[in-house]
Amino acid sequence: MTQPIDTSIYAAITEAIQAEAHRILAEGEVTAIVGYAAARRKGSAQPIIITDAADSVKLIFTPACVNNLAVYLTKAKKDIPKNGKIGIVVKGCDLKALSGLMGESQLKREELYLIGVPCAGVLASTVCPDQELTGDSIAPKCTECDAHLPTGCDFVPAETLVTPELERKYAVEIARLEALTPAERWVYWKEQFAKCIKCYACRQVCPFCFCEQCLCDRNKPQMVDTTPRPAGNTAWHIVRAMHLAGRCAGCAECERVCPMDIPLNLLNRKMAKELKELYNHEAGFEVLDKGPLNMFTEKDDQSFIK
Amino acid sequence: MEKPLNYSYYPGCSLHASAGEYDLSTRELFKALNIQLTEIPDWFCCGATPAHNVDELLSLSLCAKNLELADQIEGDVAVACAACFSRLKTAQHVLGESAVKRKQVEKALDAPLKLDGNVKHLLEILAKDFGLERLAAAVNKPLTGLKVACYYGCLLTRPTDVPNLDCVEAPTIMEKVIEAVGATTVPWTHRMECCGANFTLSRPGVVIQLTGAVLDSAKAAGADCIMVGCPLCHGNLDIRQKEIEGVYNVQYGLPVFYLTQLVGLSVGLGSDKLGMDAMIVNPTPLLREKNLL
Amino acid sequence: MQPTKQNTFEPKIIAFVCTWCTYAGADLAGTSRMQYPSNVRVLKFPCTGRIDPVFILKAFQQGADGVLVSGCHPGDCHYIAGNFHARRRFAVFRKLLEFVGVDLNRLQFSWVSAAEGGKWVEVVTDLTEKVRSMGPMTEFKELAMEEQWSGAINTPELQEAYNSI
Amino acid sequence: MWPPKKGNHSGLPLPLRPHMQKQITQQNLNILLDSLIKEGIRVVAPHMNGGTPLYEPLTCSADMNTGQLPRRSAKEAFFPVCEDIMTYEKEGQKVTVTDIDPVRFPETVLVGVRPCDAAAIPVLDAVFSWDYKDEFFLERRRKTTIIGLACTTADDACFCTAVGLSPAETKGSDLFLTPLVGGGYVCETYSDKGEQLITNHKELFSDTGGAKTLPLAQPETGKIDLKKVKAWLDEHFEDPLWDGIATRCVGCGACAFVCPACHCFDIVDEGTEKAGTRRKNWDACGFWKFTHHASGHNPRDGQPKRYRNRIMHKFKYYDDKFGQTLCSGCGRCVRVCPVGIDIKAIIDTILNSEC
Amino acid sequence: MSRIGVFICHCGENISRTVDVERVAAEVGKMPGVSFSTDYKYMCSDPGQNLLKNAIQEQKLTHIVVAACSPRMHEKTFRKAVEAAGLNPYLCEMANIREHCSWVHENKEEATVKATEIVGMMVERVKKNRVLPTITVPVTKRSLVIGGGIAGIQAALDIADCGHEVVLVEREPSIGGHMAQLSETFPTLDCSQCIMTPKMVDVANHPKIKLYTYSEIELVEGYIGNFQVTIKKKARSVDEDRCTGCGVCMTKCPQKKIPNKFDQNIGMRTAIYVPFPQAVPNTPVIDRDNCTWYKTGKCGVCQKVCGPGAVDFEQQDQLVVEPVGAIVVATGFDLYTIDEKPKGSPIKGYGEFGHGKIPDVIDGMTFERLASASGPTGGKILRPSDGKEPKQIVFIQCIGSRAREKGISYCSKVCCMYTAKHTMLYHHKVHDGQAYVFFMDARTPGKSYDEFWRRSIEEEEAVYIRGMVSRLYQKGDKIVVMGSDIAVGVQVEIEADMVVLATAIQPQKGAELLAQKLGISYDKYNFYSEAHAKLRPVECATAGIYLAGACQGPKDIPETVSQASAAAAKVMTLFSKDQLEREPIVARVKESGCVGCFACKKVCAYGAVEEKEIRDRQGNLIKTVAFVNPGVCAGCGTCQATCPSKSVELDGYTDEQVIAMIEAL
Repeated sequence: MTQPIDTSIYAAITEAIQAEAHRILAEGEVTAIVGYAAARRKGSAQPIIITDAADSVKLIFTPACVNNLAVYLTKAKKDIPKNGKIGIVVKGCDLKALSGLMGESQLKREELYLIGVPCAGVLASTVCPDQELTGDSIAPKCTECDAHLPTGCDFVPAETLVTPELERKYAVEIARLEALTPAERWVYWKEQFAKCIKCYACRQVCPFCFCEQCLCDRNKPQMVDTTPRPAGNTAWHIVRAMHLAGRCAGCAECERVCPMDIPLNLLNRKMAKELKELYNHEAGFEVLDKGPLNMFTEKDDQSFIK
Repeated sequence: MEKPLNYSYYPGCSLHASAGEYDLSTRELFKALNIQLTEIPDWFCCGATPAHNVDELLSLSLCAKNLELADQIEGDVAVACAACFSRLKTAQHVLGESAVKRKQVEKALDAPLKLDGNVKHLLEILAKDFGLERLAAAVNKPLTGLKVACYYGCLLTRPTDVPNLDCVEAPTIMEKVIEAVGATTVPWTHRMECCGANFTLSRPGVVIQLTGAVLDSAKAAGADCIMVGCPLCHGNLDIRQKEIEGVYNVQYGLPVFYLTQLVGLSVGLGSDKLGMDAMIVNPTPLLREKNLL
Repeated sequence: MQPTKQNTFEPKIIAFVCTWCTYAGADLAGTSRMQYPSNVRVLKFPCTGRIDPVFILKAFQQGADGVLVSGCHPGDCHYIAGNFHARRRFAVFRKLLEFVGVDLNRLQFSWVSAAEGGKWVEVVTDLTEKVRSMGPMTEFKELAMEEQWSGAINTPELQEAYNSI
Repeated sequence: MWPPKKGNHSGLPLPLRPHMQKQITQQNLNILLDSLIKEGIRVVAPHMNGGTPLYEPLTCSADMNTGQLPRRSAKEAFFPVCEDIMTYEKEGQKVTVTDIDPVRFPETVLVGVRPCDAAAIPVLDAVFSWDYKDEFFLERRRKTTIIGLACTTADDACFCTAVGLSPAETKGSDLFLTPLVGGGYVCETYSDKGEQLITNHKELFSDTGGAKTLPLAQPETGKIDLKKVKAWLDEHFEDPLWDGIATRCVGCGACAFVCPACHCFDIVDEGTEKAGTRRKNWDACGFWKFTHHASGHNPRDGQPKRYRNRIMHKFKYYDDKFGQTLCSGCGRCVRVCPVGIDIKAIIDTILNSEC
Repeated sequence: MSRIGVFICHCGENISRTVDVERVAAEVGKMPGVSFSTDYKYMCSDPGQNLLKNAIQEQKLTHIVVAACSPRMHEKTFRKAVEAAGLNPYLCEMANIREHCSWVHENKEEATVKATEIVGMMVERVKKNRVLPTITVPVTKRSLVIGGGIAGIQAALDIADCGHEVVLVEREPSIGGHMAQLSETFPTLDCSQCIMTPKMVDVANHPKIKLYTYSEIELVEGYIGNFQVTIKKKARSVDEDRCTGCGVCMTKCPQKKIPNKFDQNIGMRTAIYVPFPQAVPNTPVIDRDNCTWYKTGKCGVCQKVCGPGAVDFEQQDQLVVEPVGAIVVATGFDLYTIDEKPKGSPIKGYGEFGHGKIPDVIDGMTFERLASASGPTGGKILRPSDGKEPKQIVFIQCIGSRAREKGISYCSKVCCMYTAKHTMLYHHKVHDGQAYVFFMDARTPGKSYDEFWRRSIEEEEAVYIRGMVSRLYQKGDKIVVMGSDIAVGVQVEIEADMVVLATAIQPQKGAELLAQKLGISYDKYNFYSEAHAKLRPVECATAGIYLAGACQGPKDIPETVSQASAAAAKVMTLFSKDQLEREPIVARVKESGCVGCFACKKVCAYGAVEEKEIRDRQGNLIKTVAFVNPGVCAGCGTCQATCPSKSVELDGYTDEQVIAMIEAL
């Protein structure tokens, strides 16, 4: 059943973002702002980097503002001129990624001006950008969102959100897969990974894939086969999920951008679920000194070890 | 106007039986303080003192199920009985520590555990959540001149790391609460000693000896009365008092109050709303003497 | 040995072990002349902390039917805490493998100290026998043979598949 | 020889004007495909893989689903995502190398190919049969019959009309289907292969009875002046525009991989010390690694330079070399770009800028 | 192209009995890259090693695989032989076909196949081996000793006696530590000061020892062999060079009622003071918090009476930098203070014992001062409350120790013995008194220890009650001790005149702050952690730093002295060479790939990973990357498995080597 989701406040948020962006650019508090702007196709939005206060009117926030802009701040991806503070528009999920990046010494809080967005959800990658936001058209990650309202930002529009309780799509799907036999799960993932063409969109949009040289691009030694064959694809996605375990902030960009519709975030959610159960770790707004896989306690579970 | 506090209320079996006045005074006091108590629907026995000695899984499961029931109601779990409090806290502690036991209990209950709720003794609610300042402000009839021996017994603070109510061996929370409503407390030696608890039925001799030492100590310290937060302690100190006086040929005449009775008195509740008539050692002469009735 | 042996499946077991405890434990099994199946191939590392999950993946891809990772007991690590880090890493990695459909009966973790020659024999024997009863690990091997449809060429098998339609 | 002669480089017959016009019902088309499958011919058609439309070999004609534009283009029928080109084996001191024999490529009928996909294939012929004749491509090309299908719907990412094609473009098709009102198709042949197919199964075809074809799709974009675009590109290798556009680009290969015309590939050896395979797989100019030299130097050291190459190659370099544009307006790159980069919008910007 | 030589050892018959070595040699000879393959009866014998050396030269071999016993047995042997033949020793690998093959399999066919595969793996591995030069680190042959108690003194004297300079740093105005506070020592009842003060004087007079008292460690930089230590000399207000130690200033100081910490605050001292008469150096310190001059700007009596003019009210704290090659940490212990809960610590107090409220409930160290001839009572046991001699005294052991509920689960090790000593001292001084001891069990492992403990019961009439005390309370001038006697199964109450609590040994307050400066690890109680509980008990995991005494865990005097000498021996071993050589199995960072997430740093147990800034020629910061200090790295490789981009690599165990081995299977 289609459950409508109230996004009426997005217009007010857009105005507030524009005003704040204008102020901080005009007052020289930041040198650039990473935000969203409308794009050519109807209802669509795209990332934009503005440096001129006059361009603040271009900034928007709509259910089509799907990107996690944190990716533009990591060094391997983009070089936004680093001669001052940078403003960035962040949803709660994006802010978790920023917190993770700060914990991994990739960013410094004092170099950022965070414009937080109260967000009721954004659209799924499978629907056209001009659709209404509903319980069906919403991005799966938003059904499990616990961070509708970012905190600890420099600026957050004072809007009140109404967020309906939705069926947790990943939890449901993970439970379904967990109930299968290993052989059945293998068949499922084999079909999914077979579609992969190694375009690496999943890697390139991931805020945490900030390595200058990806392990999977190396050939001395060749840890992972680079060709887009089922074997290499499977290895790539396993390694990717493992490298993100304990780091992934759950923005689900990998899954959103996959041109082959591989449910990549399922792997990340599964890892998050395990880390929660094993070590009570959850990605949040807090900047952690050490991720769950960079630390240990003597009492950690070892029931699987003989 | 402050937001009213909400709790799910776990009275426990005693409060529905021998300690009816504790239940009554708790409900009345919280009503007077505008603290919302919602009795947990369909709650049942926590297993009390026998279960964990016989079958640990059963005792954990009973508590876990009660906590699951409590989860339906918004707010932390308020517990009056020190034994119930101890059992619920112990279950949370044990299940929190052991994944194996958690799995066993989950299997027994056939449901995922909900252990996150805070279990709080009434003392904690009064002293910390409601706050001593607000409590003092709510007093209509300060208990001035009443010398109270606060009796903790064994279970309220022990063992280490489980109830986390206060310092394990040298707590002060009872004193703080009762001093906040105007009473005077006496320093005494036996406030943490055992009263004999439910040996009262099987080995009354032990109870007479142990409870006698507690009463002795309170009397020696110059107390007018004893305040408790546990129906078992209350039973021994109050019901057995006459018998002990006979055995040792002494006179104590120490009324034994539940903390909610004394605090209730101070906020102006009448003795009918506090179940004073259910007490064996008649408190009326003392309360008259102190102009509290 | 029995001549029937060549007809039965002999699993390939790869063991990733730390040099200070498990490797020494395996040495002790040797000096004590204990006997165990010859299926295991040992790769020595300074510490379980050095063992990358990718190695396990690679081992399966290269045809291992079972993988063993073994190091020092908690608290015994020659490098203070390498095994503690490894413990977390593999606790998570095995869950991932399980989720993508690898039967975890093929992946064993153990603590074997330098004094536990007997335990080494037990762990290796148990894993070998368990994997033997499970049969070959076909998943990764089959995967290695597969192509995207567009890269496939006519093979007798493919032709047969078409014929059977 | 430089510069190469423009025009046909594949050695294959040029597309002809319609030679034969017939009609086929949906049912008969299915019978045709099923019988081809039975003959051992690989029939590749749009098909729903889970929720994802892809060109894939069919095991049964009923699996064909032409409702949506497949996510990947039809180029992979000739230019696979990944293919083996040779294998090696070492034993003792001896090394044995075995080439893949293109004779083993299967006979294929590619059906339900959209005009934008089909039209890109002759464009690719040029590059794969230029100075080096890529037998892997050409042999697959020879062994494949392409049945095009006119579009009756389009979305706002489609822009075939902008690059001079149309929803009824027959370029590249051996046989072209146009849907009829009430079902069935008009079939037109554009090559001997197409004609052969009809001849071999003539019982399934009937003469055109003047049935009405469905109205064709109407992409919202008008034709653009590709000459003007090229003229601008000729002069603007260095231009601030590149920085502006490509700061957003995150450097993945999604656009190139879904593109019907992009054809860059990489060759890698995979295997062990003892045995292995040399493989050819898709590559993309958006990747940082694409131009990364062994020395560590990278001439295209920023995403703007890499993205510029994409535009230049499509609208200038390929034109310079082969007289054709390397874009058929399918709009796939617009749809899949993670960061909403829109090639049509970029062309518009170029056209609107002062030359 | 590699030219690999493979040598298959028969090990007499140990290998050849179950492995067909000729067949292995033949099979291996066919492997790509192998240019020489042979078998020999005893590879480790001289002729065997010569065979290896000759083959390297004659066959121009580039890499070597010796298939024989466990590398744990002979890897060093063969690497040496290879080095002698002119190859880098790390181009030689051993294939273990004895312990892992011939000895554990009976079937010759199976064992032969397995042996061939094991050798094959090592052949592939060795191809990827790189030339690894031995790592050398220069060594500054000076040592720092932190802490001037018996541990620090012993270590300093041992090192200095060996001819190496020692910098000894002590926080208090005098060296001596806790041992100087003790009255007598078990198990011989020697006077503690009698055996301690000569050593203190030795330190003061030793030409190789540079003593900094009233000083603290400010900063430690560098690594093994090359530390730079910044020491803060706190202002003493007395010029050490001018002061003659005459003590006139102290006799004239008008502030005489300041509790003396050295006497556990039951004795008094002046504002300008030495903590005890035998202090080393015998130079007073002005306690600025209590000095009238510093409080009011008036007085200055000490300055006026000082003949040499040593008193200097203007003196400032000074920072001194000392280069050293090794550090001995000997910071000792503190006693558990039962009436207060240290801030931020999980350790809880004993409110129920009334310590701090009931004046005659004291701790063991206070009893030491009461019993000490040079203490505030001149060695008489007197109650702090009224100065009366206690006739009934109760000692309670395990206060804080082995009390999980209080947050400490360890045994303090010395309390059983010192309580036994206390009962004796008490009995010697109060002949008609009765001592009771509440104890859990008596732990007396040590030479002559149990005899000593028995003596306290059998000859000195102490009554030992097995059981713990629940509560103490004042009743009149008595202290009621409520306890249980679990041997008899009864509750007991004793009305005592004095109660002595054997409080637990804890690390010095702020021990963790020093550890953080040093980069050494510590346990949850803040005791410093040794590198290996059994085999490296005096070394820290951080190379070049050694532990002595109770800072590592509770210890008695003999054990402390032993460990101090052991630490000194370790330092001297380090100083025995001009350059420190170590196996080059260390991690290296490939800076081009490193993105500076410092996951490696987070998992490194040795603190070997540092942050390094990469700058361009103009000096602009390009990026910050990890740097592994080869002097500190222990070579576990946890960093490499953790590094997402594999930009840190452990030499000798590179991914290339590992993958080559896996692919060889």
